[in-house]
Amino acid sequence: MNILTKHEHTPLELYYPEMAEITAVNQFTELEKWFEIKLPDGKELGHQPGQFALFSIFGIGEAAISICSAPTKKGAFDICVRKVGMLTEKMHQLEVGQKIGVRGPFGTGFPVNDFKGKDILIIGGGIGIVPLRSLINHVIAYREDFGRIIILYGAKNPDELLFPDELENWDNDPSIEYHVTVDQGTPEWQGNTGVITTLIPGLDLDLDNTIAAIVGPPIMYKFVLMALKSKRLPEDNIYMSLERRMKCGVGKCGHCQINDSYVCLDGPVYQFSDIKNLPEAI
Amino acid sequence: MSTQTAPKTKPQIAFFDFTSCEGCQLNKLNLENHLLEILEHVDIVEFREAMDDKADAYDIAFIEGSISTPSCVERIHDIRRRAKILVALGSCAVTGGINAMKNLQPIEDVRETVYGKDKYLFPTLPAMPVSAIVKVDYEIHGCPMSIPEFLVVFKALVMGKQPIKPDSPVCVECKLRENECLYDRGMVCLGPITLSGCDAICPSFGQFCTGCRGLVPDANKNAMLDILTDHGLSLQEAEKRLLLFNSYKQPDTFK
Amino acid sequence: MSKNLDINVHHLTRVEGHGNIVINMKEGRLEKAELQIVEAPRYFEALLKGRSFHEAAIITSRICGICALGHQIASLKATEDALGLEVSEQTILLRKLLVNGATLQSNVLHVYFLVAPDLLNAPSVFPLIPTHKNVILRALRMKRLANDIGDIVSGRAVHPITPVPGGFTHIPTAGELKELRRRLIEEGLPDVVETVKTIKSLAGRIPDFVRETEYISLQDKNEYALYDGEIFSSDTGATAVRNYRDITSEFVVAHSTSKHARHARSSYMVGALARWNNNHNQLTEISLNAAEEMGLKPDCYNPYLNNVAQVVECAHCVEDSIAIIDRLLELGLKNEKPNQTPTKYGVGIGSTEVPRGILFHEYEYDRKGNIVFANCIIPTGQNLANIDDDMKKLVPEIIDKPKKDITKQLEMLVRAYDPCISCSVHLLNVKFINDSED
Amino acid sequence: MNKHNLLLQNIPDFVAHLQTYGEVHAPCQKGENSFSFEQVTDPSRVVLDYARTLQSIRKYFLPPTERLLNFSLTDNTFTKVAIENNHRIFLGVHSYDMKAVLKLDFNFSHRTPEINYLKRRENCTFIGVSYEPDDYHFSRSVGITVENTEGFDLFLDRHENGYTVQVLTERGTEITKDFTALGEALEIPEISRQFKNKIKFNYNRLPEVMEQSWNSPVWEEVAQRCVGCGTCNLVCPTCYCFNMVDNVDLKLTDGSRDRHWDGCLLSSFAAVAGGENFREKLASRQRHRIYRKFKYITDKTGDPWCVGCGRCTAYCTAGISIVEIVNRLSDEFEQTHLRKSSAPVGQKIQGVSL
Repeated sequence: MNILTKHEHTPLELYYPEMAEITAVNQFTELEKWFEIKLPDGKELGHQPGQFALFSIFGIGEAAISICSAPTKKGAFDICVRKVGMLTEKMHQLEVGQKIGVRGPFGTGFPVNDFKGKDILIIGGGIGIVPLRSLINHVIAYREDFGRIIILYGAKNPDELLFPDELENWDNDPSIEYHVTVDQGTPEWQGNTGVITTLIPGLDLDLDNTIAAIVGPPIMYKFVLMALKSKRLPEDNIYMSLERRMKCGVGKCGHCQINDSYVCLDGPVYQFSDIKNLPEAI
Repeated sequence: MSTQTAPKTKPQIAFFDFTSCEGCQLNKLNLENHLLEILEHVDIVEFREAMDDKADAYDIAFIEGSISTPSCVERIHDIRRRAKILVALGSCAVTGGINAMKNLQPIEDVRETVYGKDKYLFPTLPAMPVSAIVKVDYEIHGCPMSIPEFLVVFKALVMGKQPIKPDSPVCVECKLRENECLYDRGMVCLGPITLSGCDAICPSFGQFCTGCRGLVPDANKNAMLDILTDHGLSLQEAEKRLLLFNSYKQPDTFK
Repeated sequence: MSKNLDINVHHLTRVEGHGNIVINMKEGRLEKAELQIVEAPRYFEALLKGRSFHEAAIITSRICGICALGHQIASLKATEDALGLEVSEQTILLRKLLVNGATLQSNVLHVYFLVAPDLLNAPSVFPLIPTHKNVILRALRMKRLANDIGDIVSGRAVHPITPVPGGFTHIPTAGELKELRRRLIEEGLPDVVETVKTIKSLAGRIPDFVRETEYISLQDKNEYALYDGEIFSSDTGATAVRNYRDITSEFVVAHSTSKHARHARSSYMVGALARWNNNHNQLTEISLNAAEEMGLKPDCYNPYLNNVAQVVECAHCVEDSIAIIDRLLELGLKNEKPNQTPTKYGVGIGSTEVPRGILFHEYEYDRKGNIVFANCIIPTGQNLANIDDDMKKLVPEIIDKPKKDITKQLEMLVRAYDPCISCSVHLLNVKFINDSED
Repeated sequence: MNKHNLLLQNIPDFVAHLQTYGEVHAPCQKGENSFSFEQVTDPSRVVLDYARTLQSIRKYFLPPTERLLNFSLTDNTFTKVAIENNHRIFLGVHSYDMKAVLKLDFNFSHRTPEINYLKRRENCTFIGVSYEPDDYHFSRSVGITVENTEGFDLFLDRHENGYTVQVLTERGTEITKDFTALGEALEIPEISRQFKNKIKFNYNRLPEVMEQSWNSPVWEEVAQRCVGCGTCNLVCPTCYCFNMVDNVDLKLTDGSRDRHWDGCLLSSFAAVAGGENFREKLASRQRHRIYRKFKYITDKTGDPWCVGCGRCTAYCTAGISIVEIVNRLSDEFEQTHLRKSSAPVGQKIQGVSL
């Protein structure tokens, strides 16, 4: 039997990117920059909230970055990039009209269909808000499909809050319960100060009917999970997104492997019950 | 290529040598096939071995050699002040290299062995890597510096990106080349804990790795010593072999 | 013109290593004419103490990146002499091929990149790239060919890998040698002929200066000595290598971290010109024709013509390399393992010619095969006293020229010796005389 | 199934015959004490009696370095790279290396099939050969006998004067039918080949052993002796982790995106951009390597992902033996868990148990 034809899926040229165009940029903070990106020929990326793609600049390399727009946005998609290494530094230098290589989307998204009819509790720490923004925009777009929408957002300081215009919209939207906190305030800061877990005890949740979606730095997960545990939120109702270095995006290169799970295939979005037995997860 | 005529867009680079054999600079001149291409991208504004010109400031200063005299210390501070990016070139500059072997013996004995009662004519310090005195931005390892690594760093700096720093051991490159392991020939080799980036050139030519590129981060030295002694070296010989290019102990006094 | 002159060239350029030229003349009397060596001392003899015979050549190769091969060969010969290790004909032929490659590489580098800018009034080779592109490309091609000999036979031209006590860790293939041979014939020989033409066209710009001195080199009854032989002095004739200390009697002077040496007179010269004067009749035909073409005659006393002698040697190295490869192919390459089983322990001396002159390594080994004593005598160290003596004669002869011209001519004199200051800095006690020049 | 006899003296002719059907790749002497698969130009260099090659034939399908695409920096475009898939005949493959290829086939076709690997695998013929197990082979312990013919088109089983040739596929028939020097198969009593190196438990039970071994002291003990050089990964026929790097030419106008072998034992393998390293400790990397072979994929496929070739042990300069590790874990398992009730001990994320 021919090895090329005996598979369920057709073997693919997995490593060739699409050359997509940058159509808008917005510098949120010194470290974070937002890009709107358009695939050639008006093609849709076709992603689910929570999925990621691999972005590359020739001569520099490739890295996995979450898509931060909802699939409801048509004709283009958004990413928000934190400057942490060489590639992201070079991405920050890109301007409107320039092209960037895109492969994807990859990985699991939030199972939004299963979330229908539920209360959605979204907890984002730092740049964790970036992948969550695609979920937030999705649930806002289909507002009537969901129960309460509660957003908890924590940042180190007010200057590091991302998507400032949207934060204001969420705050002003009576159908969204939006709570923000910063670790360290400034004289002008009127809101909460303290770590994000301080926002959790005050929540009154319909435990069986609430889905929690959490994204943040590794240290945050531990404490948020403990806080939700003390609320007695069922662990099957908790979803989180993990970050690992990825080279291939398709479950081959091995870099993102957590025990027997590939973050690029089985994640980045996991149901907590799926990873609680993976000691290397967080 | 003088400073006056050079268009400002090209990075101005300079080469300096300290205590060394100057083999790294020679190795650079041995890039015959690429030398003219390299000169397309940069202007060399100071390079004592090859030219008379001197310059006041440099975009990139490449430093060869260890710091081993009081006047070296002054000179390297001066270069650092005038260089935007400072790159240490080769083992002597990066790790102290073979020069640092002298640090293993009492300095007075070393001086006396070579100059006898005239030893005080020539001031000397323990041999130190450049990073013991000033901030080093990038390092190109090897004795002599590896040409492939030099090109990687050079291209990255000219393109304004950070060069990828190897952190795996020589064994990896040896396996990629499908070399026979020298241990299987009854030899001992420092490849298992020596930083890669040389394309395993010595083992590929049947010679043991001498550790000239320095050790990998968090090298398990005890395990390495066990390997060396299991393969026939005495513990003393094994320790000496490890120290061949890795004798430097950073003295606090010159930080 | 004033009879007072003060020249201080700080960190002379276009030489290997750090040296200063200091000239001090007061009212017509020359008080000081020195090449000061200010290179940081490196203490190699001390580093070698306690080191195994497997490591000796690895360490001494690092004395000098330019003559790494020469140090390695001298070191291996000293070790083999001390430990009673026999080497095969194939090993000797491969080493001679390497010596030719290293000599060719060094001579091309020196003549084209360090000396030619002086003759063309340029501060370095770089401005010559647009104006003399073909010459530069030729120089790079010759250097590449020479380095390829090193890369193929020894793994790497700088700090060679494969030569070890008793032989080689890796033998090149017949195919690799045949390809080298083809390039030596198709590129090497024509490039040498062109080099001779280039130098001939510049010969008029070489300063005319004569000072007869003692010339010391190796001499071999069978061939132009580069790899082996006995010591030969133009003043006193042949001396066995084991008596090298009679020749080199080193002494320390305050103005140099490198020791000085002298033999029959206050100074002697080593290097290409010494080899030419002592052994010219053993050169290949093409090399002798090249010498004639460029006007180099036997018993030449102009140190500036050392560079012309270097070009003559380029021709010799190319031709001799072809002959060596033919012999190796005729013998058939064998995958020999190095002979590393010592038959004795004790003192061994190795000598070889490197581009800058005769080089000696002496080691004493204990019964474990570790070094207890080491001595290395480097060519530039031997030339230093001769350079000082040349300057003392030269300065009064050109004292009426502008200071700038005097300085340049002195710099050119030092460069003519192709001094390798970085490696000359080392050394061991033989005889100590404090700054004793008159 | 057809059987023939091939005499030793006819091997070079047989190799020459095979060359008329495609490139022949076979073990040849590499260094002083080693062998390597090479394209055969001189049939007399082929060595069929060998213990193991330095690298398995995975190097043909997943090359140590592979160009994935070429790019131009001047116009920010790329061009595709043709994937070579010449007809190759692999002669003299041991059963464990064949099995390893079948495992890699799974890895590169499972979920997202990769054309680069599969295209190279497309036109291959495999001729197996038997071997005498040495001190390192332990294939039998992972269910692969010396004579296992799975995946082969032909199999050569050694006897005193030559080989019994089993024809296993149509392709096998095709490439032997015109070779006149093949004789009638001899009646040869079956040789029983003994493995000195053995895993003490049946491989079916190893996932269970691993399940209980997460906190075993063995990992730290192994880490004390290990230098972390990654050789065990790089010589393993079923390892396939890789890294991807962009390389630019000296003109700074063009370049290529290349991938090369990587290894989970190397220190920065699981490091992420922020500087966090999820398997920072050598002990945790050793554990990951062993779990990759005996648990993670095994849980999903039922098969161990180690083929018992012995390379990781034979080429480990520190003398760390995979069989010894597995046997130590099995001993511990026997002592601490077997006699107790077999309730699974779930691994909990520290500090959290909901």
